[in-house]
Amino acid sequence: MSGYFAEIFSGTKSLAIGMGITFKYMLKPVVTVQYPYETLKMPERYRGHIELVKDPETGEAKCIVCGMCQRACPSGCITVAGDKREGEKKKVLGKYVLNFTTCSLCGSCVESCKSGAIKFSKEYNLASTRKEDYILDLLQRLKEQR
Amino acid sequence: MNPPSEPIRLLAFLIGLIIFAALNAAYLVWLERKVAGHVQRRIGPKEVGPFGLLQPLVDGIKLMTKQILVPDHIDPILFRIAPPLLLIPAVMSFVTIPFSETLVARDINLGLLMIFAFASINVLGILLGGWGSNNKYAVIAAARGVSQNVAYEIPMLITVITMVMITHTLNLNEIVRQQAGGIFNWYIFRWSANPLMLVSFLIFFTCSMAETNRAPFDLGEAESELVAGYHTEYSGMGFGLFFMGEYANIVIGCSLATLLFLGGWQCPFGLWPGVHWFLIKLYLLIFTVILIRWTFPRTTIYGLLNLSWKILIPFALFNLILTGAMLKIWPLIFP
Amino acid sequence: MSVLAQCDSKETFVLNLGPQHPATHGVLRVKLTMDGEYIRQAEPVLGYIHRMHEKMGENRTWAQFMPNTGRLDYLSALSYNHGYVLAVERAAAIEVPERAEYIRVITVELNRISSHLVWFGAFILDLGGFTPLLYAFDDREIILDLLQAVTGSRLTYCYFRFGGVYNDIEPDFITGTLAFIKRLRARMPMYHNLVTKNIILVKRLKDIGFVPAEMCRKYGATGPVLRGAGVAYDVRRAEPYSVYPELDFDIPTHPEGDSMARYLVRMDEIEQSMRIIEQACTKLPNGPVMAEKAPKIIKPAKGDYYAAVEAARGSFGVRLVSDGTNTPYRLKLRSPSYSNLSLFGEASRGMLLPDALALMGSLDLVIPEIDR
Amino acid sequence: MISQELKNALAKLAVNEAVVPDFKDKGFHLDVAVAPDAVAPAAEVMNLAGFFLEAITGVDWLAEGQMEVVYDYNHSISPGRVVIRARVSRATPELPTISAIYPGALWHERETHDFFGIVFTGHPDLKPLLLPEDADFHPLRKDYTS
Repeated sequence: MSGYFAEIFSGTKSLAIGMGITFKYMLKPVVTVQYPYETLKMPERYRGHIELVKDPETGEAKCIVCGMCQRACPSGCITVAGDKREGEKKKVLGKYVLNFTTCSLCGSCVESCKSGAIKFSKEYNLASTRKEDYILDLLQRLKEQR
Repeated sequence: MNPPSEPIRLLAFLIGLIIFAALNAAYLVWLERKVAGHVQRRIGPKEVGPFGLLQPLVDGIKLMTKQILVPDHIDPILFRIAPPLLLIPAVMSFVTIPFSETLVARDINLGLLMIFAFASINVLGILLGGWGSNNKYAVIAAARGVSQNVAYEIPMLITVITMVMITHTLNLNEIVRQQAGGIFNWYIFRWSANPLMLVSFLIFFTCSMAETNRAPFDLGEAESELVAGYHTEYSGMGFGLFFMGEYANIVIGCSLATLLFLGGWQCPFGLWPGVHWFLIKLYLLIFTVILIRWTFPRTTIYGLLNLSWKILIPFALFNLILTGAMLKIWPLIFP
Repeated sequence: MSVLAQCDSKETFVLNLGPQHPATHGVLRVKLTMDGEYIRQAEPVLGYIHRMHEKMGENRTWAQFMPNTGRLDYLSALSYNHGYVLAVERAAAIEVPERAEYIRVITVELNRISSHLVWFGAFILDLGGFTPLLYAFDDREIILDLLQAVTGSRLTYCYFRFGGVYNDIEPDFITGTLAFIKRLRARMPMYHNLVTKNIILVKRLKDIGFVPAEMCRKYGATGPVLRGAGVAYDVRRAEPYSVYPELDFDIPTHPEGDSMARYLVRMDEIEQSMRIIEQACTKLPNGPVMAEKAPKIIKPAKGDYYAAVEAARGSFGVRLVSDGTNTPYRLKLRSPSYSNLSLFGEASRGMLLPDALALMGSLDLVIPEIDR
Repeated sequence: MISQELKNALAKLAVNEAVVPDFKDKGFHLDVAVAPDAVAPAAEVMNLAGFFLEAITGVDWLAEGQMEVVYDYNHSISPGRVVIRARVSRATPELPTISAIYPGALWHERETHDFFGIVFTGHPDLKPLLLPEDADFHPLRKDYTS
């Protein structure tokens, strides 16, 4: 019998304590970030989709078209092609397309790149309703940056 | 200027009450979302209008313009009469609620009884809605809703009988009048009538939450178990009516608690009684109801019935006997 | 089992719980044969997001399979990363520098806390309480920020490498982690006051949803489900890997075997993980984070290899069969939730629907990991 | 650790001598190859010794025309991993079920049947578990191409 009353008492008390906690938290300031009015800065290592790195001297892409990234990619979403230009010994980057629909942002490509020619971008606002928007021509993007 | 004739006055009140019920449904949703937001340390609605105040309006428009999907294999009559059956009794109950001494649509002597008569109809809306939908989740929810309502009407009515024994009247305005003259004349603190008045209030408040299917007793629409319970198959305004009915019931439940225990439109310190005091108390209670919803997990059906049969009913009965005894003994000691 | 459930009623009906249902957290379907609200028979139906990771493994190089491991259990991806790298390191006999091991332990345990926090919130959500979920997410957000700063991603990490980790941590990661642990320590009493002690929750979880130790054994259930039945089995202690032997922590067990016991085990595990992280942060040595001798192209010797880790949901095992080439010959992923869910049919028999859902919540299911 | 009694009991069922590998190298303590019809008696032995079943899986040895079924056992109180393997011919991959002893094997056997087409005789319900319910292919067979 005493257990019966003790349970009612402790039960009611636990409910009151719970309500006290939520009431207290209600008066505290909000913790959410009001996206899209406020945005957060992405950390240094944030992995967005990859981007080509510009060579500061020539202004061209650093890429030497070795194809390591293409081979390292688990999902085969990178297509690299080089042009042979007259007067130059090495191949010049002619095409660099990232199929972002199958990319899993694992970073194998960046890791495999010996010449440091690709990096992660910090972009995350990439929502779209069209699949074509995710076939990214990175060379084109590099040129537009200029 | 002569006071308006009775039919016009009644019509004005009816329109006013329907607007009151509708506005309450709309803005209680807003309040609910705001309180939920801040309890969870978010903002809640904020885009439409200042502080999101126009959100209910937009929601209402959305509900009204939405296509009303009626699934196959339903019972066409029951499916359609269920939502009004839930809403109309709730709105009708407002008729006898005294917002202030004069602001009452019909000051009838059997006011309290009438509210309970209407309150027991709304369970029919839940049952028919669940049954008519021909959906397994809805049927389970309807069965739960009915057993819950039946179980909770008993302690609630016993508590109300206790109150009627003390007040000697079923007229709500009269009950409030008896509580005039400050906070210690409210029935919740009237120790002389019954030392366990606070317990009575808690029983009544718990039961009214269970009656209105509010969390933590929202077994009828337990969304993590039964998807949306008895209104799973309703869309558009069919769902909207269920929604309005639910909030109207909350207002009725909290109004009754205010009138019976918290002195209705009486002022806590005996000055300026009026409609504002009633509304302040009413919304404080509603706020408590909302806070409870956003704090506790849901009970189960047997937990609910255990609470009713093992705790609330024994306590209510004990209170009833104690009150009866007090009524007889008190005059003997202090003649 | 209640009296009602025992009497033989022929009037049963079939209730399809899922594949889209709020309580199944994803695309699990449970075919319930119900007698009123009592469950006669429950048959989980799987495979709605089956992706055949094991076949993918056979078509890729050892390293290329890494991102897949992060997508098995999206809540504690790092444990799965860890299990896979351990298996490959064992197969290819790669030694991992100590600093990398400590970084692995710190990040895995942070991930375990975040996984348990999500489970905590979602479990209470299953029981109808909304607010604890948001409080738990508030804390989890800090973990995600910390891990994002180190690994670059927030959920499906791909941070470990054969022979170490992708890149070294920064000093403010350690200070941030320690600050977070201080904060979470202060928040734990709030969680217990708000949720654990709540009479409604206690009534819903205590003495309901029994999964005894023998049933766990018959079905191969591990992790908090087994520890909630009183068996102190934890891969971190049973088959010590990484630097766990050097760290001091307890294996919380509760012998009752009911839903409450599993709940309490996970809450205690959060505390233990905090202890592990604190110790690992103080012991963190300097040095390289990547083995210098780690080969670029992995070609393990022929044979079978097995490695297991204690993931947030139980023992995650990787069985490798290598034929000496640069792709796995066979790669078997033993996922803990799969075994934990398989006992649901037996454990839920005769239970009421809400209690069975509480039981399911307390098993802590992550469907992509079950379906693989 | 693995007791000597268990080793003896398993040795009676083994087709050739049990391998006791170095745990650090292999990740298990005992490796026993048994005949296909001995998997159920072996499971009985493991059950009596208090082991639990971690997983059942298959390996397709295409070149040898055989399929291997691997049973991973472990003990939760005195940990020790025991691997029991049985080889069946690829043409008629059949072996008895152990689901009567370990109900947890029901799903593992269904999964193995899904992926390899290995038939577990006596299994109450071998319908696809992870594959679609009308699947008639076995993707983890080495000669399977989509």
